[in-house]
Amino acid sequence: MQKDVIKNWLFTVNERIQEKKDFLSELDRAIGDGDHGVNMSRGFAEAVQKIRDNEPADIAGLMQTVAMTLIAKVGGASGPLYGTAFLKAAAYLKGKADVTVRELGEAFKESLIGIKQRGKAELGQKTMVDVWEPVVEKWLSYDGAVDFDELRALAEASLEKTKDLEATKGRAAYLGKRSIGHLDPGAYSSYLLFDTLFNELKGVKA
Amino acid sequence: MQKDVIKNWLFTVNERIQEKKDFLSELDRAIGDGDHGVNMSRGFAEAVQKIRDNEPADIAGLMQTVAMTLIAKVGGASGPLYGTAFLKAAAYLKGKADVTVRELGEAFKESLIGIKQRGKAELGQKTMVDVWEPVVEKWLSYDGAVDFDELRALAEASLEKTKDLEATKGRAAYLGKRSIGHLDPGAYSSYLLFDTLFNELKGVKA
Amino acid sequence: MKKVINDPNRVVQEMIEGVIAAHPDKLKNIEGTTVIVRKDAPVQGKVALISGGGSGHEPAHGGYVGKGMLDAAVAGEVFTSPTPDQVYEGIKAIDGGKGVLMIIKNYTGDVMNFEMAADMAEAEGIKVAKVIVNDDVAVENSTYTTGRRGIAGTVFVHKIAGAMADKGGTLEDVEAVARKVIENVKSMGIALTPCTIPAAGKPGFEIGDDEMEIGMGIHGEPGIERTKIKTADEIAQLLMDKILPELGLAAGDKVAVMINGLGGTPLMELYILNRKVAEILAGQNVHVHKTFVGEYMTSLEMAGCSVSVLKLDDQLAELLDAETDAPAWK
Amino acid sequence: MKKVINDPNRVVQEMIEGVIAAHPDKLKNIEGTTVIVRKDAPVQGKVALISGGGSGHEPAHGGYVGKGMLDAAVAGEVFTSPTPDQVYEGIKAIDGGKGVLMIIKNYTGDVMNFEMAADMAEAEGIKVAKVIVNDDVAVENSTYTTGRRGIAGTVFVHKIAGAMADKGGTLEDVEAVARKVIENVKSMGIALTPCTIPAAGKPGFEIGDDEMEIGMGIHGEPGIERTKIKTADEIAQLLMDKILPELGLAAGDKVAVMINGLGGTPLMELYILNRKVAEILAGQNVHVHKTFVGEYMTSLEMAGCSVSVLKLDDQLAELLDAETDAPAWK
Ligand SMILES: Nc1ncnc2c1ncn2[C@@H]1O[C@H](COP(=O)(O)OP(=O)(O)O)[C@@H](O)[C@H]1O
Ligand SMILES: Nc1ncnc2c1ncn2[C@@H]1O[C@H](COP(=O)(O)OP(=O)(O)O)[C@@H](O)[C@H]1O
Ligand SMILES: [Mg+2]
Ligand SMILES: [Mg+2]
Ligand SMILES: [Mg+2]
Ligand SMILES: [Mg+2]
Repeated sequence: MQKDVIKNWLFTVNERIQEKKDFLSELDRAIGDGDHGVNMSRGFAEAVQKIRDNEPADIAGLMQTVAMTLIAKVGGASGPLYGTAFLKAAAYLKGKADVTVRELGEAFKESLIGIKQRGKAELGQKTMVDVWEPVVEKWLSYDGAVDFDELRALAEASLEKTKDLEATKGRAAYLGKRSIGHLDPGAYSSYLLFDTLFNELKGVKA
Repeated sequence: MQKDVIKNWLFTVNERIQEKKDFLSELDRAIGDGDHGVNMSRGFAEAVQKIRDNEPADIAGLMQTVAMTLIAKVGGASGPLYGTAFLKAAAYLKGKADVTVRELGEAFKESLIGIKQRGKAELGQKTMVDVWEPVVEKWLSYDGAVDFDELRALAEASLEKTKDLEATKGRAAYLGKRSIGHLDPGAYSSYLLFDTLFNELKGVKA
Repeated sequence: MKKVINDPNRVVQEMIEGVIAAHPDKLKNIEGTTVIVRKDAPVQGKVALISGGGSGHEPAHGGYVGKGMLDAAVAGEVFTSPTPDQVYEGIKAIDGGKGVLMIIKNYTGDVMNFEMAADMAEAEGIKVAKVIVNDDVAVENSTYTTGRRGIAGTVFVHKIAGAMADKGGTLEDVEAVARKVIENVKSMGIALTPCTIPAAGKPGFEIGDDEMEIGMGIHGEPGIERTKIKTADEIAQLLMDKILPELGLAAGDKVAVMINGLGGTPLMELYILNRKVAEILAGQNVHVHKTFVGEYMTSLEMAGCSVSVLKLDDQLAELLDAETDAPAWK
Repeated sequence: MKKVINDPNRVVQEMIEGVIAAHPDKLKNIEGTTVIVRKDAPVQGKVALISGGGSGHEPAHGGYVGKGMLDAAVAGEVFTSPTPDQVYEGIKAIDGGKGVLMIIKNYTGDVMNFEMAADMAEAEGIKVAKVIVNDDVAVENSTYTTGRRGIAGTVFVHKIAGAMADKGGTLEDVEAVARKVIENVKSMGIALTPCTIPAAGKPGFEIGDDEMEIGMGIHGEPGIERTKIKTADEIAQLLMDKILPELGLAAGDKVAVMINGLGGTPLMELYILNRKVAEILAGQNVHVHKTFVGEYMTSLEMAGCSVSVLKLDDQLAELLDAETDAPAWK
């Protein structure tokens, strides 16, 4: 795939996040400190602006710009986590002009590893990892063509599952059992990322 | 008059003040800090208790006990003012077993001087002086028999006059013109003192 | 009323016990009183300083007791002047033979109760002098009326007169420098919320959700005006507009500034206010020798603040900078 | 929302300007950042200390910058961890060649942002170590979870590690003594009212007029239990009942105590609380070496307080007592 696919994706992600800004904060108000929507909206608006102002040369460059902007503008927990995710992906894709779907999947595997290292979280702790891990693993499990609709459904199902979990990482962990019954805000924003990505990739040949 | 007249007076004053405690505080809330009733009730309850526990030998002793108790228990502005008033009266009456109405008037003239010195206030500044001065001056103006009913009426009229004054001494002075239209709380408690006193003295021969 | 207290009628006594428990090496309580004195009082051969007033202004006044500041602080009931017998006990406990200076805030009750205590002490042969602090420019000045109130500027009087006494000044020296501070310090404050006297259980006054009171006193006495709430910069400007003309500052003059919180206003806001105060002074080429930002003279949990500006000469600056171990001075 | 501010979105920057205006002789701001550093930074040949976190905890952390405490404090948005680039700027500005210790409160965001900054600094050849403060015993301790939060006890880490660096300790020495403080300090708090983040404009949570939250965090994170409001003595008892078993104190042991106000609670109440805390410790024959009563780690204007107890040995006591000129230490 060419740079434009990723650029379009990032622009769409930004739109979806701005749309869902209040909803994300509302989710965070229930089990965190209520700023996840504000944090994400601040970070992605700025990232897209940076890309518009000074468009990077390749996919890795786009990822790197997003990474650096999120790191510098978001703060909190989600800033370094998403920042790390994009930084790792950028590193993996560095120097590649054309990127295959498989390579993008491998890049996001690096992202997943980065998120888990940075956050010291595992599957089942009611964090964004609960969306990233099943989705990325499934993606890389395809031998041939990737079923993007299946991946979209999985992202959504993985998000839904966070509702029944008890948080043991992040701010929601202070609530203990009281965190059960609410979606994890970071899982929701991760779902948005993947949902738009797979929608975008459906139109692209591997 | 004998000691009992003054003792009865003090007991009655205490009752009237306890009755009017909330009303006095309410007056003070309008133009001061709302504690005049609390202050007076604390002071007189204690003074009467002291007299009950250890009755002084003569009128000067009664006055002295009230003075010391008010000084030690009231604080604020009214504590030292009433304390000084009773202290000066006690000093004037010292050593007198029997006291004439005229002498009592002279004693309260000393009180008035003490109040004015202590508070540096003059007539017309919306303070207790506005009751003390006209009443004591009138009292001493009688050559023969004292008309206690006339004095009672004068005490009440003097109190009423404080309503139209602008306060320039005490806490109410910070309100400036906004103090107009309210009775002065200290003038009210002074009126209570004189009203009960003249009622008591009516039954006593000069 | 939400307060961390036990019995609303015992707050003063329990607070004093807590103060002594926190600073047992420096402070002691005169038994049976609400007077806090230096642990080593009386300090022989030193002029002693006493101040005080109603409680509810913490750290004033107990927090200013220490070497180089006060020798004694007398605490009345909340917002009620202490009685003369308490002040008298304080005077007796600290007199080291060189006399005692009373630093009194200009409230009728405070002035009278301290004066009566002085009468009692003088009858015992103790030399007593007094100064009356009236730094609040919100109130019109007039000798005919009660005059201006004493507010946060009082703390500068404690500090500088205390340093002069510590240096060995006579009672006349200490009184003179205290008067000099009083002449050169002007203050004014604003309030955003009322506060609740524990024994009363309800707020002292009412104020709208979008209102502020300009020039309010530290017991909730009314000020000049009630207005819609203003920005920090506007508040700084209006307070300085009242304070500065009183000081007659010229370019090159030196001042100390106190940005005082009334209890409920966080330090963040006090610093935002200071930003503009500093800018205004810089704009007039006035040199700020030292700035104090924090809670120095409070009104329980009232939200609001006051600004004090003290014009300094070299003597005042040196005494202001002198060491003290009073717990609340920094 | 009643606050002395200008633009709710500029409170952090304006506060920092106000801090620098108040202490221009001691502190400076790294231009274009929200980092406050010692005026004389970098101090060559000294281990440097950096801390920080979200704003709204004033005087933490800028007030603890000074000789003998921190070299830099990084301020995030209100209650939001600062970003790694800001922390990185701080590290670069203070490194005097002997390495930098990061003192981080245990919040996921703080830990990750500081760690990323460390990565950046290490890539530039700066030696960076870190300690993570987790003194809040309200939260269960478990390596599997996020673990305990860092609250007011952090200030003891700043003070003692800062003194060790000032004495010439190596990065290993300073880190070791910081860890020792962390192992020996336990804290817990209660809240009576919420607070309002300026940019949010409304209170962070709701609580009944007669309720208190036991074990609440300094950003309004929920605690152990919401109950009817208790007396000061009951609050002291329940906090100490959680804190003391964690310290394993024996008769004759020595501690430092911090009675910390969250912003809206007046000093009077903190002293009343201290009265009981001191009594409980005396009852166990524990010696209180020093007591700190005041606002050290706040939550904007939240009413409430926390108690921290630090078990001392001779080394910690000596470092705690060492001089510092940090504006907020006393
Ligand atoms: N240790 C962690 N590992 C992975 N994800 C985490 C971790 N901690 C928090 N998160 C994610 O971050 C989200 C919260 O982000 P945000 O609200 O922006 O930051 P903060 O919690 O600092 O306010 C959570 O919903 C969760 O998905
Ligand atoms: N300077 C003064 N001279 C005479 N009376 C005064 C003076 N100042 C105050 N008062 C009297 O004291 C009364 C208030 O007493 P109180 O409320 O007990 O004390 P405080 O004003 O200290 O709260 C006033 O109503 C007034 O009559
Ligand atoms: Mg959040
Ligand atoms: Mg009154
Ligand atoms: Mg009063
Ligand atoms: Mg946050």
